[in-house]
Amino acid sequence: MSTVLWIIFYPIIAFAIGVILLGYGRKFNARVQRRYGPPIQQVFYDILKLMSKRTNISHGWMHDTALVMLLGGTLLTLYFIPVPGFDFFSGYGDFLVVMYILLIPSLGMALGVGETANPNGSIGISRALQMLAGYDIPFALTFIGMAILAGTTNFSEIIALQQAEGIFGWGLMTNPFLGVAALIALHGMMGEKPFEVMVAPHEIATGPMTEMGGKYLGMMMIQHALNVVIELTIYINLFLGGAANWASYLVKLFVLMTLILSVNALFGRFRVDDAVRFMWKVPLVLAVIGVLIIIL
Amino acid sequence: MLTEPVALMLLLSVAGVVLNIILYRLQSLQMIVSFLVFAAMLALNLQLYGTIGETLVLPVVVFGQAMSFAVSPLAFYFTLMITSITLLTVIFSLESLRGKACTQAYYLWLFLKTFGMLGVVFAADLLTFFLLWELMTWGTFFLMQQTGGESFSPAKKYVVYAVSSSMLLFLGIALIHAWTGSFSFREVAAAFPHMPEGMMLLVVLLMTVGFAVESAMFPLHAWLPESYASTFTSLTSYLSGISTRMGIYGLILLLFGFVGHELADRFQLIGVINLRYIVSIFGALTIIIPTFTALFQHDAKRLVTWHGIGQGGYMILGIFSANALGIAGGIFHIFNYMTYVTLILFSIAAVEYRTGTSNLNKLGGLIKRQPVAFLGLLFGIIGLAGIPPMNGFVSKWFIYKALITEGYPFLAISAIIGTLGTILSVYKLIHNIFLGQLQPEYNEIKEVPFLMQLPIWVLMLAVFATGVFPGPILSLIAEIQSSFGLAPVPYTMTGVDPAAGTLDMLVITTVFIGGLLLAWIVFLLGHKRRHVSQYQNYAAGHFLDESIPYNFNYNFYTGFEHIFNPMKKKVIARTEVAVSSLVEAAGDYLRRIYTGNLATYAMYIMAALVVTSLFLKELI
Amino acid sequence: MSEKLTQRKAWDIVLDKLTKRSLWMLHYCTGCGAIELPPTMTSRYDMERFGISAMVTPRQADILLITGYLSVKTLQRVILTYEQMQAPKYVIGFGSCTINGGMYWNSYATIKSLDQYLPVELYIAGCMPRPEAIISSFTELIDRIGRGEANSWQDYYDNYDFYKKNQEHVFGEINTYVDIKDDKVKFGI
Amino acid sequence: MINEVELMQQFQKEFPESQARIKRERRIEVLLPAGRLYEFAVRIQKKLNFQHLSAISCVDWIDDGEYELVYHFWSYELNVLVDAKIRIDRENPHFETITDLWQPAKFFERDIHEMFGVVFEGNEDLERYILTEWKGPPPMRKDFVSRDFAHRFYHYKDYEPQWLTEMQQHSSGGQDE
Repeated sequence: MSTVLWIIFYPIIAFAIGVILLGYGRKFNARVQRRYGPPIQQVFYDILKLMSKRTNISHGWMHDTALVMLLGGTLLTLYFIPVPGFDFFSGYGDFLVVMYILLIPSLGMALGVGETANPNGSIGISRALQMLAGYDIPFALTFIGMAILAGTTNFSEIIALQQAEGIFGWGLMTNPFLGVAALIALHGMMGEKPFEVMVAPHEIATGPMTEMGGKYLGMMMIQHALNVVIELTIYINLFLGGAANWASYLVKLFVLMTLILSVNALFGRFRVDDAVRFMWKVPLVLAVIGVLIIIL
Repeated sequence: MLTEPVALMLLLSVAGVVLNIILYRLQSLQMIVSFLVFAAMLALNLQLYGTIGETLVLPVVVFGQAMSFAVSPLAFYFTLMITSITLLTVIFSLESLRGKACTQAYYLWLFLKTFGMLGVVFAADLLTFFLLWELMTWGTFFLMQQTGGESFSPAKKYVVYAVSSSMLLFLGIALIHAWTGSFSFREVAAAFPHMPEGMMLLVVLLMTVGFAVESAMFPLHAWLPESYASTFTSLTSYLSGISTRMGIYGLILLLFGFVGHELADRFQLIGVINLRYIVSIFGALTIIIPTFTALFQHDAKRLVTWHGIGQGGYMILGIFSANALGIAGGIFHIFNYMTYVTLILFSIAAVEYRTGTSNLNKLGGLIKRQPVAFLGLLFGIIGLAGIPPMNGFVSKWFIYKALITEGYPFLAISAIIGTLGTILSVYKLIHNIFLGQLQPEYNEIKEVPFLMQLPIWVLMLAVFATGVFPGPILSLIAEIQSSFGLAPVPYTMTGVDPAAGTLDMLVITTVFIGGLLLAWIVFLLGHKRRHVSQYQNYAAGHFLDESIPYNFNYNFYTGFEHIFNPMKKKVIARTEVAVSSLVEAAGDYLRRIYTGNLATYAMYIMAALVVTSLFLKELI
Repeated sequence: MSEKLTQRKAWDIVLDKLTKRSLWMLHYCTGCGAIELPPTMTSRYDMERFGISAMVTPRQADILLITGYLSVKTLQRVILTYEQMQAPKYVIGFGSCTINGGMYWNSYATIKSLDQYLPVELYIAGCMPRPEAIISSFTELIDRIGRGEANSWQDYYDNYDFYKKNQEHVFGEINTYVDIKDDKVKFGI
Repeated sequence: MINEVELMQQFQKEFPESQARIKRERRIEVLLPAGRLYEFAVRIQKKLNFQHLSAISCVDWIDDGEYELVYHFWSYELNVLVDAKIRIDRENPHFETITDLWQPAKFFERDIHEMFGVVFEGNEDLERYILTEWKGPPPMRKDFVSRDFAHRFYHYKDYEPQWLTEMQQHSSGGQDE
C-alpha cells in the first residue's frame, strides 16, 4: 500500500523540492549580485502564471507530443531513482537503464523544438546535444568505475554498500578522482554557467525556449525543476552514500546545490567547443585515473 | 530428400534466378513472381523452427566432399532474418521502383544474393560455405552497381576488398583441410584443438581478417559507405540490414564452432592481452570512429551506412566478450540492428521517392507532408540510439552489463561514446529531413503509397514489440548458445531474470506510459492551444514569408567541426591510394618480363626446370 | 480601455492573486528610454523583487514595454511582436513620446499616441522617467492584475477593426500570419 | 606637401569660372558651375589623391528656386577638406551620378533622392530605404511643413483638465507635499 501512496505523491514532493531549489538558486544569484532577489516561491508563481495563460500556440502535433514525452520521460526517470523510503522500481532497472532514460526528455525536447521551425531553437538543440556528448562521457565513465568497484549495477545495492561503512564508505571518499570528475560533469549536466550553452539568451534568444510560450514553457519549467532533483539525487546516490532518511537527503541536496550555484554565479559562458574540450580534458582525465586505480 | 524445407528454399531461389532471366523485360511480371517466391520461402523458413541437424547432401562431390547442408539454431536465426528482410524489401520496391530506369535485373540479383546467403548459412561443410560465400559476394557486387554511373567505382572497390578477403578465407580453409583432412564442420571442430599452436593462430588470424572485411570492422571498413549509399535506397536498406552481418555469422561460426572460448584465451600475446581482447579493441574502434564520421555527413544514406559500420562494433564487442549476457547481447543486436536500420532507410527512401533527394541540406519540415515516414524514422532512430522502450536498448544493455561484470571499463566507455555519437547524428538526420521550415518546393508532396508504408508499419511494430518483449528472440538465442555448448542467457519474457541483473522492459514501458498520461493531464490543465503557420515565428521583429529561407541545416554541429577538423586526415583513403599505386608500380615492373623475343622465353623454361629439380625430393 | 468586467469565478480571483507576482517583460527599446531599465534591474532598484524579469522573445513575455517614440517603420515590428505574444498581455507606454508624441510631436514620421494602434494598459509620463517611476508603474500594474482589472488586451480582440483601420491608415497592409478575429473565436475571448 | 593656398590657386587656374576660397585652416570651398563638377571630381581623385568622399549634402535655397549640392572631398595625405558646391534647378532636379568614382556615393545620392527628390542619372538603385511607407512629397523640401502634415495625418489626444489633477494626486512627488 505504501508504494502506491509513494507512486502517487512522490512526483509532487519531488516537484516541490525542485521548485524550492530553483527559487533558492535565484535568491542566491541575486544576493551574489547584491540584489534583494525574488521570494523563494518565485518559480512556483512563474509556473502557475505560465500554465494559466489564456492563449497558447503550437507548431504541430509533434510539438505537443514532444512536450508530453519530455515530462513523461522525466517522470519515468524519477521513479527509477531510489530515494529514502521508496526504491520499489529500482529493482526493475539499474543505473544503466537510468542513464538511458535520462536521454528521453532531451530527445523529446529536441523533437518538439525542431518542430517549432525556428533556427534559434535548432542551434540551441545542436549546442545542447554537443554539450551532452561533452559531459556524458566522463559521467558515464565514473558510473562504470563505481559499478566495477561495487560489482553490481543496481542502484540500491550500491547505496547499501556505501552506507555500510558510514561517512568513509561514500563514493567520494573511497575514490576522490571519480567523485570530483562526476561533480564537474554534473555541473555540465545541470546546464549551469559556465556550461550553460543551451539557453543562451544573449546569443540565440533562449535557444530551445524561443518558440515555447504559455503552458509549453510551463511544462518545460516543471520538467526543469524535476530534472534538478533527479540529477542531484543520482550524484548523491553514487558518491554521497545515498540518504538514510529524508533530513540528511535534503541537507545533501541543498549543500550540493549551493556548491553548484556558487560556481554558476561567478562564471560567464563558455563557447560550445571550448566547453566540450574542457569536459573531455579535465573530468575525463580524472575519471580515467580513477578507473585505472580501480582496475589495477 | 528434395521435399525438406532447406532443399525447397534453395531450389526456389535458383528458380527465382532462372524465372527472372526469362522475364527480363517484363517488370510487372517479375515483381509478382519475385513477391510470390519470396513469400513462399518465408513460409518454408517458418516450418524449420525446432528442426536441427537435418542434412541435405547433394550428389556433387568435390575433393571427396559432397556439398552438404544442415539446419542449426544459428542457421534458423539468420535465415529467418534473411527471408523476412528480403520479403519486406521486395514489397517496398514493388512501388518505389515502378517505372525507374535500369531495374530489369533488380530481382535477378536479389535472388542470386539470397541464394548465396541461404547457402552460406545452411552450409554444413567448409567447401560449400566458401563456394556460396563467393557467389554471395558477386551477388552483392551486382546489387551495388545497379544504378550504373557513379555507383560503379565504389562497387569496384568492394570487389577488390571482397576478393582479397575470400582469398584469405580460402588460404585458411586450405590449411584446415591440410591438417584435418576433411571439410565438414563436425570433423573440423573435433580436430581443431589438436592443431599445433602456430598453425592454429595463423588459421584463426586469416579467417578473422577475412570475415572482418565482410563485416566492415574498423581498418577494413572503407568500402561500405559509398558502395551501399550509391545504389537504390531500398537496396541500401537490404544490404546494410543483412549483407554485412554475414561476416558476423562467419565470426560466430569461427569463434564458437571451431575455436571455442578456452582456446581463444590461450593465445596470450603479452600476458593479459589475448586474441579476444585485441578483436574487442578493434570492435570498440569500429564503434567510435565511424559514428563520429557519420556526424558530419551531408547525405542521409551515407550517414546511416556509416552507422551500419558503427553498430557492427557492438556486435563484435558482444560476441567476443566471454560472458553469456554479452554473447546473447551481440547476437540479439544483429536482429535489432536489422529491424531499425531497415526501418530508417525505408523512411529515407519514402522521402526520396517524393522529394527526389536525400541531401540533408535541401530538405526540411517534411513532417507536415509525410507523417508516416516521420514516425518510421522516429522509431528507427530511438532504436538506433538504443533508448528504451525500443529493442536497440535491450541488446546494448546486455553488452554493457557483460563488459562491466567482466571488468572492461574502457570497452564499455567506448560503447557509450558510440551511443552519444549516434544520438547526435540521428537527431541531425531527423531534424534536417522532417523538422524545421517546410521548403516551398515541397508544399504539394503527399504521403507515399500504401505498399511502401506497409513495411514501415511492420518494422515499427517489430522494433517496439521486441523491445518490450525480448523473450521470444532471446529464447532463440539461448538455443544457439546451448547448441555451441555455451551457457545460455538467463532471460525472462520481458528482460533479464533478476539473479543476473535488473532489467524488466515491461515495467519500464508501463511506467513510461504512466508518465506520459500524467504529462498529458498536465498538458490539458492549461487553456486551449492553436496550431499556427510556420511563418508566425520569432524572427526579432522581421516579417517571415516563403521567400525567406529560415532553416538551420547546414553544418549542424559547428562546435564539433572546430574540435574534429584537425583530426580528419583521411588516413584510410590515403592508405588505399598508396596500396593501389604500389600494385600498379609492381604490375608495371613485372610487365617487362614479356620481352617478346623467343630466346628469353626458352631461358625462363630452362631456369624453371633447374629449380624444380633441386627441390623435387622435398615435394614428394 | 474597454470597461467590460468579465464575470470572474472564485478560482480566477485566487489565480490573479498568485500570477500577479510573476510578470516577464519584453522591452522594445527603439526609443531613448531603454537606458533607464538597467538601473531598474540591478541592485539599486531590483525589479526582480516583484517577480518581474526581462525576457527575450514575445512568446514568453507578458509585458511589452515600448520605451520612447515609435516611427511608422518600427510600429509595424511592434505590432508583429504584440500579436505574437500570448494573452493576457499588457502594453506599457514608457515616456511622453508614446502618450502624445512627446518631443517629436510635429514630426511627419513618428506616431503620436500609442493607444490608437495597440491597447495600452499603463503610461509612464516623463521624458525618460526615472527608475522610481518605472517601479511605481509596475506595482500599479501588479495591483491591477490582482484586482482583475488589467484586461486591456481583451480590447484588442473586441474592437480589432478600430485598431486595424488606424494601422492601415498609417502604414497600409502587413501580414503577421496572426488572425485576431479567428483567435477570438477559437480561444473564446 | 602642398598647403591649402597652393591648392586653391591650382583650382583657380584650372577652373577659371569657379570661385575658390579658404574658409579656415585646412578647409577649401569651391563654387563650381554644375557641368564642370564631374571633371573636377576626376581631377581631385586621380591627380590630387583625395580618396575619401565623406558626404554629399543638399541645401534647399527656396528663394533662389535652386538646390545646392555640396560634395565633401577629403585627402588623407594633405589633411584638407574640399567642399565643391554646385547649383541645380529646384523644380525639376536632375544631376549625373559619381558612383563610378566613389562607391559610397550610391547611398548619399539615394538619401538625397528620398529626402529632396533629386534624380541622379546613372545610379540604378534610387529606391526608397528609410521612409519605406511614405507616400507624401520628399519631406526635407522647405515647402513641405511637417507640423501641418502631422496634425492632418495623425491623431492627438487633447489634454483634459481633470486628467492632470488626477495624475498629481496619484503621483507621490509633486507640489502638494
